[in-house]
Amino acid sequence: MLNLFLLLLAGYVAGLLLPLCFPAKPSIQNILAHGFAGLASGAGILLGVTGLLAPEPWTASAQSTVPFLSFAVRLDSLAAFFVLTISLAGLATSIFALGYVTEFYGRVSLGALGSLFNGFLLSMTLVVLADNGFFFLIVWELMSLLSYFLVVTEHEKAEVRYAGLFYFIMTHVGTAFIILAFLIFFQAGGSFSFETFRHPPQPLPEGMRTLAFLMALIGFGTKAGIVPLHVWLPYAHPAAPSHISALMSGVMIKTAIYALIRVYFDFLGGQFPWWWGFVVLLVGATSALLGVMYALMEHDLKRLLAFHSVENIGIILLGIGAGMIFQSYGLKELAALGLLAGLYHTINHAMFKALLFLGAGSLLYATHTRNLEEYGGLLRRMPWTGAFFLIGAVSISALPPTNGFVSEWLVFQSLFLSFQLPTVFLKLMLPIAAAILALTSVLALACFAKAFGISFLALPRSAHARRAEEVPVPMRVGMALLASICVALGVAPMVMVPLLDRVAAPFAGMSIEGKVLAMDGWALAPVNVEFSSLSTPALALLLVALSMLGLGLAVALGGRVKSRRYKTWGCGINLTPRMEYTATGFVQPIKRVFSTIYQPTVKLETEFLEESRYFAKRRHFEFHIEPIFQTYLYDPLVVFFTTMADRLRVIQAGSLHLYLTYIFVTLIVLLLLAV
Amino acid sequence: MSWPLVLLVTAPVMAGLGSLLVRQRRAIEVLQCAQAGAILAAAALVAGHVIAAGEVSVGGFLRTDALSAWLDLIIGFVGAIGTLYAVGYVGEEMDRAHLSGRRYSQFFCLFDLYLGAMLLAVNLENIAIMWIAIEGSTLSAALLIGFDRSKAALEAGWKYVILSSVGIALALFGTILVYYSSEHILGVSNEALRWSQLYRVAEELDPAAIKVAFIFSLIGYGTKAGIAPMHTWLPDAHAEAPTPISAMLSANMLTLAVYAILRFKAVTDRTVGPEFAGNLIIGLALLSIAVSATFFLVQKDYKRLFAYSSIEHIGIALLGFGIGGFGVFAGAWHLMNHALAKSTAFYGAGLVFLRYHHKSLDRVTGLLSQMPIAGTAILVAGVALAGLPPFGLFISEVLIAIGAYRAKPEVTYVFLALLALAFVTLLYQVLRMTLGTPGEAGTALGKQCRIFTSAAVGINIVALGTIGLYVPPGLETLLTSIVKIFGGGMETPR
Amino acid sequence: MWQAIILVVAQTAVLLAVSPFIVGLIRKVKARLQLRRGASVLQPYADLAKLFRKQPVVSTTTSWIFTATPYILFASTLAAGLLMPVFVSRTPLAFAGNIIALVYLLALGTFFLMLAGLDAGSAFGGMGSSREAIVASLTEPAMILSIFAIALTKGSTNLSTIVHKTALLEGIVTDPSPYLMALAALSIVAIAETGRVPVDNPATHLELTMIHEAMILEYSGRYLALVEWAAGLKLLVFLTLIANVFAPWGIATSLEPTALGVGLATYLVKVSGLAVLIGVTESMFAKLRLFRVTDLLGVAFILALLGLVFFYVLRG
Amino acid sequence: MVDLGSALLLLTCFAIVAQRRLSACVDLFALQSVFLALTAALVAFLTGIHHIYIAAALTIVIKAVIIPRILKQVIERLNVKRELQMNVNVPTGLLICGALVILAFFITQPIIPLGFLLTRDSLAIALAIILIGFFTMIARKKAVTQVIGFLVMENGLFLGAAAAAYGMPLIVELGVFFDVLVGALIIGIYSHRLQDAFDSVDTSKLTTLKE
Repeated sequence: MLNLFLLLLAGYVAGLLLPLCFPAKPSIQNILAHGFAGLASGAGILLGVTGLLAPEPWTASAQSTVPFLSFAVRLDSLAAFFVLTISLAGLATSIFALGYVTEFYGRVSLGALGSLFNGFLLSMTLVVLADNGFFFLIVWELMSLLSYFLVVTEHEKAEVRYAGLFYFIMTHVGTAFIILAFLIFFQAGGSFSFETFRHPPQPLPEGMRTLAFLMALIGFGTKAGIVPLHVWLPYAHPAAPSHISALMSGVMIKTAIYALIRVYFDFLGGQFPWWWGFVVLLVGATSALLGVMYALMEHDLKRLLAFHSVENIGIILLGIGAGMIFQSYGLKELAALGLLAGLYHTINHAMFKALLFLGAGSLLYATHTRNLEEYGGLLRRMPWTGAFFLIGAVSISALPPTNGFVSEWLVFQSLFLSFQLPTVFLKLMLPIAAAILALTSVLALACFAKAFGISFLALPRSAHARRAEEVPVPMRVGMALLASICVALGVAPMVMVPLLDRVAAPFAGMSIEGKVLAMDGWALAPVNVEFSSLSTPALALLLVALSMLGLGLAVALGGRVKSRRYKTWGCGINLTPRMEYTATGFVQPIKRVFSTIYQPTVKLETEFLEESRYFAKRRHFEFHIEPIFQTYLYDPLVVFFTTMADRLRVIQAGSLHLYLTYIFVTLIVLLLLAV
Repeated sequence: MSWPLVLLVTAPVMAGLGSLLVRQRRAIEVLQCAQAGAILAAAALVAGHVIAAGEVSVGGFLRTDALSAWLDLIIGFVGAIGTLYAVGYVGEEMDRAHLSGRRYSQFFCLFDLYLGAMLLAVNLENIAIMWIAIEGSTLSAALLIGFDRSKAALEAGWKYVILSSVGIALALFGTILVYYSSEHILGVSNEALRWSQLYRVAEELDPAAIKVAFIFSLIGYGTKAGIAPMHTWLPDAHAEAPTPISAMLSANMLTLAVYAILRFKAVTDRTVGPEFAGNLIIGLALLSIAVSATFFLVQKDYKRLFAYSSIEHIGIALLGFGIGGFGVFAGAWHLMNHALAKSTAFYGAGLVFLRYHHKSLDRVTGLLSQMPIAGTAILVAGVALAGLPPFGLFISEVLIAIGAYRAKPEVTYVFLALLALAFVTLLYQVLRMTLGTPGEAGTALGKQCRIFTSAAVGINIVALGTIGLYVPPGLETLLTSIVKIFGGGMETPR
Repeated sequence: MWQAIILVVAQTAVLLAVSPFIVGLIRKVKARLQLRRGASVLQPYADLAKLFRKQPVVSTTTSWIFTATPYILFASTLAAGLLMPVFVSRTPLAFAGNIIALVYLLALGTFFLMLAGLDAGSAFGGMGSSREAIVASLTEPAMILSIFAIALTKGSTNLSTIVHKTALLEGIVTDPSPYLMALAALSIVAIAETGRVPVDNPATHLELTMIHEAMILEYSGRYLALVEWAAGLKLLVFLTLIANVFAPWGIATSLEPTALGVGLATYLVKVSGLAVLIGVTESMFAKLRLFRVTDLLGVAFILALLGLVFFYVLRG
Repeated sequence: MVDLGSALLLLTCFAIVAQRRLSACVDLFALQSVFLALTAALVAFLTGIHHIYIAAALTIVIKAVIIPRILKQVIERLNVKRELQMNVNVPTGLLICGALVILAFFITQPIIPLGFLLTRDSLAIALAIILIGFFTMIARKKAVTQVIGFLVMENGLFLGAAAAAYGMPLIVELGVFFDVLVGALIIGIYSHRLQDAFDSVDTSKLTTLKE
C-alpha cells in the first residue's frame, strides 16, 4: 500500500512540477499535467480499493520539526472510500481536461492551470488521509487556496474575481471554526494526533462536546455548502473552468462530509444526544429543498448544477442525520443503514455531478455560452454529449434503474424505519423529511427535464447552438467513463453495498451487509425482505424486456409502417425558435406556486409603434428572484464592517499631539495598573 | 573564534563610511554587494557557532545567545537582500536623475549605518549600550525616512523622530530603573547592566521597581515596535520612506524593538513571574491586531496597507511571546517569516511605485499580467501574510492559537476572529492589486534594476517557501533555547 | 420458477387487456350521465388497433428522444403495474421493488414524456410539460406520506406484503381513521397523476386547460397508440393500487385455480366499480384552474399527514 | 541637599510650562540644565563617584550652552517670538502638571525605599520632570517648544540616572550625551526643512498623512 501511496504522491508531484518546466509550450504542459494526474488518480483508485478491502487500517507518518505537527496518514475504510471517490472523479476529469483545456491555449498559462489541478487533487486526497489535526488543517487550507486560484483562472473577468473572493472568504472563516473544534479536542488530549482525538485521556465534558459538534457543523458545513452557508457555492463553482467545477462540486465538498463523519462518528465515538442528529437532519432537509428550488430558477447551466450540489449535500445529510438519530437511540443496524445510504449517495453524487459538469463544460466548449436560453437542438449536433448528459440527468433525478435512485431509495428506507424510534416527535419528523425528500427529487426531475429539454431538444435557439459541433474524443471518453460508472452503480448495488458496509460498520458498531443484501445480492432489502426490497438489475431487465414488448406489439398490431417526417404544426405559420417554450416559461408555474420563497420581481417594458397602441415594437421582460440569505444575512454584515472601519478612521487623524496623547495616556494607565 | 561576530557588526559601518569616501557609483555598488555577502556569511557563521556552543561573546562587550543569533539571522538576511534591492532601486532613481551622485552615496552611507546600528544593538550585552545603539538606528532611520524631501516625507519623518524619541526616552528611564534596582546587588558598574548578569540575579531584584521599569521599556520600545496605540507613526513612515527603507523598517527595526522588549521581559518574568508582563503584552498585542485589521479595509495606499500588516504581525508575534511556552517558539518563528514575507511585499510595492509613480491602491490592478515579478512578490507575500499554508506564518499562527487556548480560551476566540477579519480585509486588497487587467502603462524599469530587484524577490520567495512547513534542525535548536531563555520548557508531544 | 413466469405473463396480459376497457367504461359512464348513448365500452380497443395501423408523422425538429419515449413510457408504466399484486396477493416480481420503486417508475415515464413534449418545439408541448412538472411535484409528497401511513399499519412498504396481510386480515387497525385519511389522500393523488377532472381533462384539446394532452399533441400512429395505452395503464395501476390496498378481500392468496378465478373476477369488479366512481366524479365536478389545483393537492398532503398523526396518536 | 536641587529643577519645569515666549523657554531650559549639572556635581561630591563630574561638565557644555544656542538660532531664523494659542491653556496646564507630580510620587512610593538615603526623592522628581516634559510636548504647538519639552524629559532622565542611581557607567553617559546631541541636531534640521516646506513650524498643521 505504501508503494501505491508513493506512486500517487509521485504522480501528482510530477504533474505539479513538470508542466512548469516547459513554459510557453501549452500542448506539452497539457499532456504532462493531465497525464500524470490520470496516472496518480489511477493509483488512487487502486489505493482506495485495497484500503476498502484491507482488514486493518494502514498508517504511515513522517516526523516534522514543528511542535504538534506530524505528516501522518491513515488509510482506514472511511478514508479509502473517499480516496476512491476522489480518484475516480480525478481520473475522468484528467482525461476530459486533455481535450477541454485546449480552448485555454494562449489565454491562460497552462503550466499554472495544470500544476494547480494536480496540487488540488493531491491536497484533497491528503485531506481524507491526514491523521494529524495540524496536518489536516494545512492540507485543508491548501485545498482552499489552490481551488481559489483555479476558480480565478479567468481572473480578467470581474465576476470571476468576485466569485473567487467570496468563496475564499467564506471558506477561510469556516476554517476558523474548524480550528476551534480541533482545539477543543486538543485540549482534552494535549496532542493533535487523531488517535488522541479518538481516545482522549480524560473524556470531554458534555458542553465541550456540544461546542465541538456545532463548530464542526459550521466549519465543515461552509465547505459543504449547507444552507445558509451555501451562498458562495453558486458563484464559485460556475466561475471555475468546467473540469475544475466538476471536481469542486463533485468531490471537494464531499471532503466536508468526510470530515463530519470523522468528527461525529469517529472522534466523538458516535455518542451523542438525539438532537444532534435532528439538527443535521433539519439542515439536510432545508438544504435539499432550497437547493433544488433555487436551481429551478437558474438559466445559467453551471449555476443550476451548483445549486443542485447544495440539494444533494442535503440528501446526503438526511441519510447521515437519520443515522445519527438511530445511533443515539442505540439502534445500530438502522444507524448503519442511514450512514450507508448517505455514503452511497456521496459517491453517486460525485459521479453524476462530475458527469453533468463535464457535460456543461462540453456545451460551453461547443457554444461558448452558459445560458440555457441560447442552447437548443444540440442532441442532433452533439449526440454523444447529449446521451451522456441524459444519463447524468436521469441519475440526478433519481430515476430507476440509475445510481441516484438506489441511494435515494436507501435514504427513504432509513427515514421510513423511523417507526422503531421511541418518541412520537421523531416518528413524525422523519416521515415528513421523507416527504420533503420526495418533493425535492420531483423538483429535481422537473429541473433536469428543463435543463436537458431546453438545451438539447427542439430547435437551436441561437447562432451559437446552430454552429455547435461534437467535442473532441478525450472529453467524450471522460464523460463516458463517468456515465458508465453511474449506470454500473445503479444496476449493480451488490458490488458497492458490501464495500460501504465496511465503511459504516466500525462506526455503527455492526455490519449489516447480510441484512441489506437479499437473494444472494440480487436485491436490496433493508432491513428485512418483508419490510421493503428493491432489485435494480431486475428492474433494468424488466424495462428492457417490456420496451421490447412494446416494440413487438407495435409491429404485431400495426405491421411495418414507415413513419413520415414533417415539420411541427405551428398553428399555420412555420415554427421558429422564438415560438419555443423557454426555460423561463417552463418554470413559471413553479415560480408562481412557491412565490413566498422566491419573492420574484418581474419587469415588463413595452414600446408601442407610434401609429397604434395595438402593435408593440419591442417588449423587454426580465424577472429576478430575491437571494434571501444574501440580502438579509450577508450584505448587512458587510455594510456593518465597512461602516465600522470608516468610523474608526478618526483614530489615525494625523495630529502629532493626538498621537503623543495616546502614548501619554497609555503610560499613565499602565503605571496605575501596575502599582 | 569570534571574528564573525566582529565582522557582522563592523562590516556595515565600514561599507557605509567607504561609500561616503568612494564617490563613483560602480565602486559603491561593488562595496554594497560585498557588504551584503559579508553580513550574510557572518550572520550564518555566528548562528552556527551559537547553535554549536550555545553562546558567543567578545570581551565583556558583545554577547550573542540564541535570541541574539536569531535576530542576527533575520537582520543579516533581510539586510543583505535589502542591500541588493536598494542597489537596484536607488540605482534606478539615479538613472532617472531623481538623485545626485552625492545624495546616492549619502543614502548608502546612512543605509549601512542604520543596518550596522541594528546589528550592533542585538549583539550588545549591556542593556544601556543597547539603548544607545537602538537610538542610533532611530536617528539614522529618521534621516532616511525624510530622504526624498517631499512635504509628505518631511511630515512623516518629523512625526517619526518626535514620537520615537519620546518612546526611546521612556525606554531609557526603564533601563535606569533596572539599573537603580540592580546596582545594589551587582554594584555600581557595568555589571549591573549586563543582561546575562541580570538574568542571574533577577530573583533578588525588587519586584515593584522591575514592574515599573518593564512598563516604561514596554511603552518605550513598543513605540518603536509599532504596537498599538503607540503605532501611529508607523504607517506614515513606512509609506513615505524610500521603499528599501520601508522594507528595512518593517522587517528589521520592528523586530529589533521586539527584541529589546523581550530582553526586559526575560528579566521581569524571572522577578515577578510571567503573568504580569504576559498579560500586558497580550492586551496590547490583541489591540494591535484589531487596529490593523480594521484599517486594511479603508486603505487607499498600498504601502500603508503593508505597514498596517506589520502592526498586525508584530502583534501576533508578541501574543505568542506573551503566552510563553511554545508560544515563544511560535512568536520567534513568526518574526522570521514575517520579516521575509514583509520585505518581499515591500520589494514588490517598490517596483510598482517605480513604475506608476503613485501609491494609490485603487489605480493598481492586474499586476500579475503587467509586472510578473512585482505581481508574484505581492501575491506570494500577501498569501503568506494572510496566514495561509504552505508558509510559516500559518504554522506560527496555529501554534499561537493553541497556546492561547491552553492559557486563556477567550483570548483564542478574539484572536481567531481578528485573524479572520484581517485575512479577509488584507487579501481583498492584495488580490484586487494582483489579479484582473492592468490599468495604466507607467514607465518600464531599467535592466540593472530589474536584475537586482528580481534577484532579491526570488531569493526571498525561495527562502519563504523552504522554511514554510519545515523548521531546519539548526533553527529548531535555536528556537528551543530561546524558549529556555523565557524559562519555558518545550513540552511538545508530536 | 415457471409458475412465477406464467404469473408475470398473465398479470401483464390482464393489465394490458383491462386498461382500455377501463377507459372505455369511464367514457361510457360519463356519456350516460350526460344523457348521451356514447361509444361502446370496447371503443378504445378499436382506437388502439386503428392507431397502430396508421402511418405516424414525426416532426422534423425532433430527436430520437421523441421516438424512444413511447416505448420507455409504456415499459415503465407496465413495469410499475407488475410490481404490485393484481389478482394474486403474492406477485412474483414484488422483490424487484416496493411502493417507492413503483412511484419512481411512473416518474421515469413522466420525465421522458416531458422531454418528448419539449422535443417537438411547439409551444403546446412545452406548456404541457411545464404544467405536468408542477402537478407531479405537488402530488409526490402527498403520495409518499399516504403510502407510508398505510405501510406503517402493516410494517411493510412492499405492496405484496401489505395486500397479503390485509387479505388475511392480519394487523387490521381497530380504528380505520388513518386508513380513511390515506385513502382520501391517495385518491386525490390518483386523480391528479392520471390527469382526470378536476385536475386535467383527458377529453379536451383546448390549449388553455390541457396538460397531458398537450404533451402528446405531436404524437400519431403507433407512437400515439403506445402513449394512450400507457395512459390507460397508469390509470389502471392507480385504481388497482387503491382497490387492492384498501379492499384486497377476494384476491387470491394462494395459487389454487378457484382462488385465481375468484381473484380475477373480484379484481375486475373492483376496478370497474372505481372506474364508474371516477366517471361520476368527472361529470360532477368542473375542471379547476391550474393554480387552484395546488390547493387540492395541499389538502391531499395534509390528509396524508393527519393519517400519520392519527396512526401514532392511536398507537400512543 | 540634593533633593533641594531636584526641587529647583521641578520649579523650572513649571516655569517652562507657564512661559509663552519661546526664547524665555530656551533660557529657562538652559537654567534648568545648570541646576541639573550642579545637582549632579553635588552627588559626585557627596558620594565620591568621580565620573559624575564629567557628566555634569558635559551637561553644562551641551545642554546649557550648545543646544540653547542652536535653538536660539532656529527661533531667530523662523522669527516665531511667542506662542499665542496652545492645545491646553496655561492655568489648566499647571494644574495638570501638579497632578503629574503627585502621580510621580505615588508611583515611585514603593520603589523609593530602595534608593540611597542621600537622594531619596529625586527619583520621584525625575519621573515628575519626565512626565511634565512629555506633557509640554502635547500641550505646545510650535516645533521649538516641543523640542524643549523633549529636552526637559532628557533632563529628567539624567537626573534619574545621576541623582537617584548615582550615575550610570561613564561609557553609557557619554553615549547618551552623544545621542542627545545628535537627536537635537536632527530635530533642528527637520524644523528647518519643515519651515522651508510649509513656511511654518506649527506642528499641529502637519495632518496631511492620515486615514
